[in-house]
Amino acid sequence: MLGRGMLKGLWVTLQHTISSFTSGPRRFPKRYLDGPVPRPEPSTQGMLTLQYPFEKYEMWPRFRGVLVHLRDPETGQSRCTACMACVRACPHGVLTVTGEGKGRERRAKTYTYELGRCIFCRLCVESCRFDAIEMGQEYEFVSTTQDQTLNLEEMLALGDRSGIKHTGEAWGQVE
Amino acid sequence: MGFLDALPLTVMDWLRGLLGQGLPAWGVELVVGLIKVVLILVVAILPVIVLTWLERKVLARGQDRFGPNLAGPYGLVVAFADAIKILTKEDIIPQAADRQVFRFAPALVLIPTLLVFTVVPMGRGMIAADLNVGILFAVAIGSLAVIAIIAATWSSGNKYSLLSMFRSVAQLVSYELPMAFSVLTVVLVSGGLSTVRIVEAQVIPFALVMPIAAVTYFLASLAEANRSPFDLLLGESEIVAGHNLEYSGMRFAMFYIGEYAHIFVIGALTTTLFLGGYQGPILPGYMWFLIKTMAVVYVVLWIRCTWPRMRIDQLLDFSWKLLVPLNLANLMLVALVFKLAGTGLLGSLLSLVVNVGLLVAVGTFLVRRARSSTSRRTRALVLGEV
Amino acid sequence: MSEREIHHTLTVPETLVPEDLQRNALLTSVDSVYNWARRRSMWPLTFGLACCALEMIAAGAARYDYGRLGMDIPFSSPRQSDLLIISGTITHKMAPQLIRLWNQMPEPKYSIAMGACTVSGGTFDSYAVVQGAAELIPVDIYLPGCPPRPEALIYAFTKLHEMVGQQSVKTVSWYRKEGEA
Amino acid sequence: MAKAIFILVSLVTLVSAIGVVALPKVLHAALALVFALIGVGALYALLGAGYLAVVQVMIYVGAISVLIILAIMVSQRSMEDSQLQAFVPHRAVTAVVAGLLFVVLAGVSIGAAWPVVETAVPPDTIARLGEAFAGRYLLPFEVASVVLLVSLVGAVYVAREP
Repeated sequence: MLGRGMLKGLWVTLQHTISSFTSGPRRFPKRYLDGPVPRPEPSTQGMLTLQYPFEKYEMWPRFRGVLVHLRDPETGQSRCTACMACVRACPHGVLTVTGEGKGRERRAKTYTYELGRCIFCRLCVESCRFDAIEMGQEYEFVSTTQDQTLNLEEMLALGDRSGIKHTGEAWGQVE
Repeated sequence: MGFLDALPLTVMDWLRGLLGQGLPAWGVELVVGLIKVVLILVVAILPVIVLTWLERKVLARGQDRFGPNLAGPYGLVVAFADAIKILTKEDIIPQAADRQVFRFAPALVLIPTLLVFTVVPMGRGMIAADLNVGILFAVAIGSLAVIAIIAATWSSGNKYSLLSMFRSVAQLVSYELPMAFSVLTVVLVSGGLSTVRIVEAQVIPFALVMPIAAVTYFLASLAEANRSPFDLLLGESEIVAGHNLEYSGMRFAMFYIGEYAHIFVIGALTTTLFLGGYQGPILPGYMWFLIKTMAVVYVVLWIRCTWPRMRIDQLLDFSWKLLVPLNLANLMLVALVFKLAGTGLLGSLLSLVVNVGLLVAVGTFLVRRARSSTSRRTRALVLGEV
Repeated sequence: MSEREIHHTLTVPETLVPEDLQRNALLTSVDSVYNWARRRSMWPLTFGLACCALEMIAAGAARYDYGRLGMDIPFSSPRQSDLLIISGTITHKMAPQLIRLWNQMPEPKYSIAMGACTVSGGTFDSYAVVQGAAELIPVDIYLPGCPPRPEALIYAFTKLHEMVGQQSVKTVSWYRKEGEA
Repeated sequence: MAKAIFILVSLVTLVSAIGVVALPKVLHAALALVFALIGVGALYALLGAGYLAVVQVMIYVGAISVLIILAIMVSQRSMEDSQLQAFVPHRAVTAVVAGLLFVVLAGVSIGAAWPVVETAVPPDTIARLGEAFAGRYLLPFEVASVVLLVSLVGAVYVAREP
């Protein structure tokens, strides 16, 4: 009956109202957690709101955040050799790279990454043969201007912050 | 207890005595009247501050969210943030608008709601004007709200707000009738139109004596306040936002305040008519009034949190084909019961039995008719088949 | 951050006033109260155009809940909104409606361009798509991502709140009479 | 005190009543009518006829005015501002008839004695009214309801789909 369905609906919302006070990953008195919050099970009952600016989920390893440069543990610099593979792979021309030096000594002089157009498709990372770039864990980027470009230093700093290690595979194939 | 119960009255008498020393009699009446007016304004506006917060919190909790919790502890002062922001917003008058009426309409919205408070007994002896036509006054004033809506929508010069006005008028005219019938049942039993008399007549709250009338009154007043599930004139998905579509800034704030004050009025009148008003053990009368009113208000918000919006034909069907006949039958049966058995305990018990019996009979009839019906809509509505 | 600190930063408005006005205590408090009110009651007009709209809706739902910021009254009328969230690809077909909605909003108003398509046209470098919302309306906050996470949208709100906190009643344009500078 | 209220209310009523006939926009006139009717209700209340006042507001303002406004809105072209036309012959006829009516009404109201009843208004007016309707005036009351029923049936018949 129509009436029965409506009363049932009222019962459901009442249950949710009560359970939002009594159960859930974060109970009522404890409001904020320190450090990254583990993602709750999908079946979790009760209040599960993440109070974002004060609590953050830990991102899963394959999360595609902004593109970062990884620092070579030996030289402390980026491994990018300005081979332009990522530039060619990018569907939208987000990356601009200039290089300097010849042969083995060739390194990226500038590496700009236009964030506002990037669709996080990871094609650049797939194409990189030197394991120089990786999708990071950062997603908190806003700006008040339309062009948001990151340069090499910023991307290196982001890579440091994200704590991603080299896989080492691609680097080994260079020789 | 008795002291606490009569505390506001004692204060008022003391004030009256104090004024009587320096002022002539009419001056005292004038000052006391002004104090009453201010008190009514406070009683009508103060809940708005609480209700804006409460509605958002109740909605949020029903959906496992926190709701506003950054403005002050538990988001308690969010209403002040709303108020300051909305006061400092730009005030837009559309070019197609009828300027005089457009400016005038928001003022009209609040008046009926505030006027109703004059006949609501908020405690033992605490009523601004104990009219001998009290409850009829409340119903009549409630029907005035539609004038403000008409003025606001027409003057906006917007086709969507005009559509919302048509819906609103259809709704108000349809729900006036079941509302009047349910109020009539109460008047019949209590033997008077005065709100104080109605409250005093409720040894057992009328909600337990005549549940049909109580539920009808509650639903009809929801429709009259344009609250969910009867908030057709808002209809965000079809007609943008209803009667206040073109209003911004302070003028919109008047609609906003009016809406929440109206919710409080629903609570206050339902309490007065069916829940025994200020009557109750231990606590003073005004506390009981407040507790019962807030309970009804919570139910209003709870319904908002749960039920989907009804369609316009369902809305009118519900009123004309179910509520009106049901309440007509209820009125007659209750009149018969109380004529035969008196208004004592026996009469109340019999009335309850008759009410429940009527409800069961109508329910069975509806279900049987729907079972034999071939209309898909009827089956879906009554039997819940999809 | 401890709970006390958080509540302090959230409830006590910052005093972001120019140096020469710092002695004027009244103006300071007026400004801070005004900015606090606008930050804590910023009603959004959700203008969902494409896939980013889903993330915007998710940000309003139970898991992320931007209602915590006092934004949980999404009025569907632009007349009552403060913040226009443009989420998704703006096609040229939809551009007039966007401009119209923006013009209908009363001052003070803000806008967030959410997602790569809205920031710069994104992947759709074509004749049918507006290359960035900035071609049509003034955008306050650009939020890249394809689509951005709901947390990122709330991060954009907090940045917008910072921006709002730096404004003063004295310098805002909409309180001047017409003709004044 | 009561006199001041009376003067205020009657002033509002009169101004609204003039507005009903004088305002150029139809809806403005309708809104003015609402205020005139509310003012009349307030006058009833001042006379001690609370029940009549409330019924006046409920029926005339809550129902009839709303119906009038709805009818205005649904009917075509009436939402537009009507420009006052130049002199036309039937206006002259109307003016003569209205003037005659005014003279008659003025004569009656000046000539009437306006007797003031000294007795106070009884407190149980509603009960008396109810008893009168259910007792002495039962037949006229029921006949009036028959008229309403007939018009209701007629309206349904007219509005019915063929």
